[in-house]
Amino acid sequence: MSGSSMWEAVSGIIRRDLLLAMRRRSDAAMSVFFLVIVVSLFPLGVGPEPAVLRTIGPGVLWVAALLACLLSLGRVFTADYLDGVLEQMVLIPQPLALLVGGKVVAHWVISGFPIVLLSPLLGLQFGLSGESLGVLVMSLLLGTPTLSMIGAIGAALVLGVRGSGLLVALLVLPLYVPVLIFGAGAVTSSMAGIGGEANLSLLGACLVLSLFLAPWATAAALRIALE
Amino acid sequence: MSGSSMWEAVSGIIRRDLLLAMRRRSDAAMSVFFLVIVVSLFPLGVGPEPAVLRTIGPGVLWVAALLACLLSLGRVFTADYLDGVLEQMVLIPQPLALLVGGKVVAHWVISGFPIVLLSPLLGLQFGLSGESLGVLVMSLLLGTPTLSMIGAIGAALVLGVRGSGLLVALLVLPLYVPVLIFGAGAVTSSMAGIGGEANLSLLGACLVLSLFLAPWATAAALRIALE
Amino acid sequence: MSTGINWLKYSSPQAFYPLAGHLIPWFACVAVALMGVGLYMGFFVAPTDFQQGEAYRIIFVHVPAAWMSMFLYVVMAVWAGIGMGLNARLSFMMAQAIAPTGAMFTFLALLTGAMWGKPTWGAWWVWDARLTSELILLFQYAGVMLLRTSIDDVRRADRASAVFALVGVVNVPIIYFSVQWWNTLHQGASVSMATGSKMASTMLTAMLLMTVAFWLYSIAVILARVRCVMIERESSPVWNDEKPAVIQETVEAR
Amino acid sequence: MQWGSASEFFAMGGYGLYVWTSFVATALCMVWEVLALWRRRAAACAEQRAALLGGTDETTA
Amino acid sequence: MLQAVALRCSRGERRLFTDLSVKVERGSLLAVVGENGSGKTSLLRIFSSLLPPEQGSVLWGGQDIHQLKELYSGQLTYIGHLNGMKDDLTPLENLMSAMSLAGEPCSNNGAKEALEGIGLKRPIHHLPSKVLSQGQKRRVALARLWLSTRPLWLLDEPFTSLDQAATDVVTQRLLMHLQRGGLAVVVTHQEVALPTEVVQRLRLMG
Amino acid sequence: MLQAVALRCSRGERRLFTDLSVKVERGSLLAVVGENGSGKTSLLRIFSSLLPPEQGSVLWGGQDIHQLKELYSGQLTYIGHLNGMKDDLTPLENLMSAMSLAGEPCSNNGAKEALEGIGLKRPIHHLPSKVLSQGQKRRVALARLWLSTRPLWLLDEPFTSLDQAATDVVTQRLLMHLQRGGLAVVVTHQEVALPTEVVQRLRLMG
Ligand code: HEM
Ligand SMILES: Nc1ncnc2c1ncn2[C@@H]1O[C@H](COP(=O)(O)OP(=O)(O)OP(=O)(O)O)[C@@H](O)[C@H]1O
Ligand SMILES: Nc1ncnc2c1ncn2[C@@H]1O[C@H](COP(=O)(O)OP(=O)(O)OP(=O)(O)O)[C@@H](O)[C@H]1O
Ligand SMILES: [Mg+2]
Ligand SMILES: [Mg+2]
Repeated sequence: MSGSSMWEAVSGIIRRDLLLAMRRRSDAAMSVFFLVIVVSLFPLGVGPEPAVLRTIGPGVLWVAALLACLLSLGRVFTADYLDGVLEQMVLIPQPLALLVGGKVVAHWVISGFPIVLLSPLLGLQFGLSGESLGVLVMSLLLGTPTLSMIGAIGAALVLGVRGSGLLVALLVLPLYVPVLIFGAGAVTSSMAGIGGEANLSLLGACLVLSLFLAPWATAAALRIALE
Repeated sequence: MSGSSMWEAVSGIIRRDLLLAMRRRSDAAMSVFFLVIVVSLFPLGVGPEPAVLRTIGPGVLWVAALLACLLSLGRVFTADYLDGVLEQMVLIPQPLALLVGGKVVAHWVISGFPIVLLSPLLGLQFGLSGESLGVLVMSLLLGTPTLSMIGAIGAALVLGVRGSGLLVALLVLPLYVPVLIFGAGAVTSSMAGIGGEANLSLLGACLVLSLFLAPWATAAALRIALE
Repeated sequence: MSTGINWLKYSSPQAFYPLAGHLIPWFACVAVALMGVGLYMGFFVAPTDFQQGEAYRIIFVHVPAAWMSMFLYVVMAVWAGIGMGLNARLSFMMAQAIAPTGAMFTFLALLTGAMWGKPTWGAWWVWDARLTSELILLFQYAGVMLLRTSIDDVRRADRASAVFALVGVVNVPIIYFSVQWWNTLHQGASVSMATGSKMASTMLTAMLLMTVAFWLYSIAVILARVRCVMIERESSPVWNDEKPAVIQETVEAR
Repeated sequence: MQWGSASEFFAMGGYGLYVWTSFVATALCMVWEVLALWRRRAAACAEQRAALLGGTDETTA
Repeated sequence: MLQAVALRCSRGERRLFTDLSVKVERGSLLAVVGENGSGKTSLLRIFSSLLPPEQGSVLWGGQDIHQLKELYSGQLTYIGHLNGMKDDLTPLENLMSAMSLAGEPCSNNGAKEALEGIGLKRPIHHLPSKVLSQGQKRRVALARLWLSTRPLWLLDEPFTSLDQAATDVVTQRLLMHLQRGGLAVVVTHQEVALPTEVVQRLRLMG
Repeated sequence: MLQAVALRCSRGERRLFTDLSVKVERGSLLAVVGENGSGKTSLLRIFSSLLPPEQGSVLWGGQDIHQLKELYSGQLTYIGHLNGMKDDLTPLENLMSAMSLAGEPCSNNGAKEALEGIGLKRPIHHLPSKVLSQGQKRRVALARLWLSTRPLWLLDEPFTSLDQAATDVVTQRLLMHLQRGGLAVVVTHQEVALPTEVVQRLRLMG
């Protein structure tokens, strides 16, 4: 019984966040657009030579995905904090870490998953070939949930702090570094013909680790923010 | 008399925003940190070959500066909007466009100027040489105020709109493109020995244009947001 | 003054609605006819290109679409400007109606360009100035439309997206001239007033026919959309000349 | 007339895939736009009709 | 049932109260009054377990609430001075999602009736909440009381920006809650128009 | 002096009021009352020129305020339901920067006296505003009235979350303003304890 009402609360959170995203039909498209724009800025800055672009392609794509994730972090808790919904959430008779998990899942569905879906197209624009494209998608599929998990900790820590947009970047980016290295590394090595499996399994390990640790850390951070 | 009280109001705004930034002593350092992090992420994603890094250096630096500026846009008006200070600002008996100008100046001093100061150091890391470094600083000095100006329009347009973090990116980045092209172009052509003057003067033109147009557009957007 | 039509009369939605209704079929018919002729000339009259073979025939959709994408943006911005200046609802509605069609043509220019790029350049996409700037134009359309849907209050949405459209128009000339500032893979203008045309005249004719057809198509579609927008936005339907179907049916239902 | 046969016409000198994708995509976009407009108009009319009827209901009730 | 034992609370340098003990029985209401800044909101947040007290403890049915944790959260409905609703959702959606999160899911009709109970008419149920007036927003937050089956209500200035009609209707609702054996702690600057035998007043001295 | 002529205001689908005309003379106060959502705040925003009316116009000394523009802004002090202060600045800094932006710069001592006038003691002057209680924040916003030399005051529910002492002191301040020939428009759900001859009531019917 307690299990079912737990599930009830978590799915309630996910549903509400998705509903909110649907309310602005544009919201889900947003991080995708951002990704596309950032990715297109690079050739503008760097110049149009295909060889150079092919070399930096995986790195640029991964950095852009990471930044898109970072930019959307503001959405995870800030609004809830300001309008008092977070207060109510902490008072829900369910373990807070679980509810946090629900919020992160919703965040990923809205801003991480569309990025994964779009990435092959962008990879094509940078001249990646078939197999590398597969590795790119796979690496993002494993990596973006990790980014959301880690990001949530940062977002919770900076609640109610001024200039938090940049502060959260500062807190979170160092933690993102391993994910970036493994993710871009997987694609690069598959382009070099070495195959990306090693890096991909490291990414998987990151994901599992963050699944176990992040919700608790986030829950603790939220309680502190509300005291 | 009216002129002096005009100046009084504008400088009042600038002073208050700087005071606020000082109150969080970390705030001013923030965009610089962001710049440093993004710039250091690239070698991690792209790989450490000096030749490649040198080619992409100006582009990466400029894109990073642009993103830092973008990320800090949230600070320009949102807080003022939520706590009602903006309402009061619109009711100040001075032309709104001027007051907006004041806010943008403050924003630039806090988040644009530190970037300009730091850029030579980062340029050095990418292996830029003496003259190119000068052009880099010059291009950022001309370019970042333009970025702040344009950004203010976007920030004003999305006030009170959900998902505004990414929406503002979507609105503003296309408008940033010319600045990026001219800015990165100036550095690249000075590296190629052509000299960056042509691009720098185009940047200057952009600055002048935005100085004349942006405050009015922003003021209009603010009035619309408050209706 | 006494002769001719009083054009000001049509600046109110009530008067414009029936006028648009009368015009749509004409534009649509002429557009379809010209498209037919243009396609015939394009596929059966115009000769094979000696360099690119048959692939060049993509030009008959690519170039008209690319031109329309830029042209429509400017037109949208002009309507937005009129709306801001005169505070005229109709102008805002026109701007709102133009954006989706403009975005569609931008998308088509990108798509057909990619289709052309693969056989001629060997790549679907290169980051050349013309291509990138067309992509940027797509983002600007997206920005205008997303800004509008993100704001609930219609009045505010109108004015906010108008401000953005106006600011963005600064970018159009930059997009257009970027080819010259950046030596580039994509070809520059081969149709220009000064030098005349370098193309075979039948090709050119077909292309121009298609352009005019696309243009008329856009007008028809935009007028139809503006009528939809009017129905959606006016809470009390007070059309004078022609009673829209809605009201007639309603009256019958009672 | 440069086409010997229908198949030659569809092959487009080996570029058939590219050429026809472009033209078909354009046609589809236009048709789709017109259909979408049609539906939008129907929806808008239905909505307004409902509003009109509903509105009179309320005032008479 | 709800008991505060020797509570102490300081914020920053300031000691707000020490050695505060109070007991709220079933069917009675504790009205917390006092000057601005005297610590009323802080006390309410201690009661709600959002803020841990510096010293002392809060007991619910004789047990410390910090041991009860989620069990205690399942007993209370807290409405702070923030309304806790999303600007982009409609009042109906806001109310329903708040209830289902709190573990008391309600039907569409139930929510509508609650909103009507507090005087929000049908057309308003479907507007985005951000266009509502100050008082209407507050009403949406308070509509939760119409659906709550929890015994303990903690309300921080519930009557802010309400008009007279809404104030009356909320007072009636409070009375009904008490009559059914509920408890309430209400922070307010206005008089609560309830029979004196059910109201216990606690005055905080800044 | 302040005159509304045949104002009409609609929000979304709803017509809030039409053909509203009212005149506020020097030395008198217009108390706007009405149910939640009846359009009081909207009316006040029209008076402040933040919201353009759908029809009709507002005249100040006989001239349309949309022609006067900044000249009109220079005549009024508007305090909305948002406090318009920065959480990170102290009450003192908030007050001083608000005054200097409004074009009525004040000295450090002046600001301190204003804050004390509304009952905020010295130690509080130097806390960051975000730690203040609800009522204390409202007081900081209202402290502007102690420094304002503008003839027209527009106040939206000024007494929200104030305790009795603060309410009284603000009312006294209002009376003084009227006696000096000022005008005020006040939206409120409470009675304003002022002599009836200076108060004109306007009831909006939702
Ligand atoms: C995604 C890829 C492409 C995009 C976004 C694109 C975009 C554009 C645009 C915006 C124009 C109109 C510019 C003007 O009038 O000066 C244009 C014209 C043109 N494009 Fe493309 N294009 C693409 C690919 C190609 C390719 C691959 C070719 C041929 C190899 C091509 C050939 C042409 C030609 C011949 C014109 C007409 C130029 C003129 O006569 O002015 N385009 N394109
Ligand atoms: N860091 C701090 N330093 C000093 N005082 C603080 C600090 N944080 C909070 N306070 C004080 O604690 C008190 C908080 O009180 P609280 O919000 O509980 O008041 P309240 O009784 O609800 O008042 P109101 O009627 O205005 O809502 C305020 O007086 C505030 O000034
Ligand atoms: N887009 C909209 N569609 C329908 N109604 C709207 C819209 N925007 C605002 N409203 C209505 O307009 C009214 C706004 O009223 P306003 O804020 O002026 O009320 P008020 O008299 O100040 O109320 P309160 O006493 O609650 O502060 C509300 O009834 C609100 O529901
Ligand atoms: Mg309080
Ligand atoms: Mg109000």
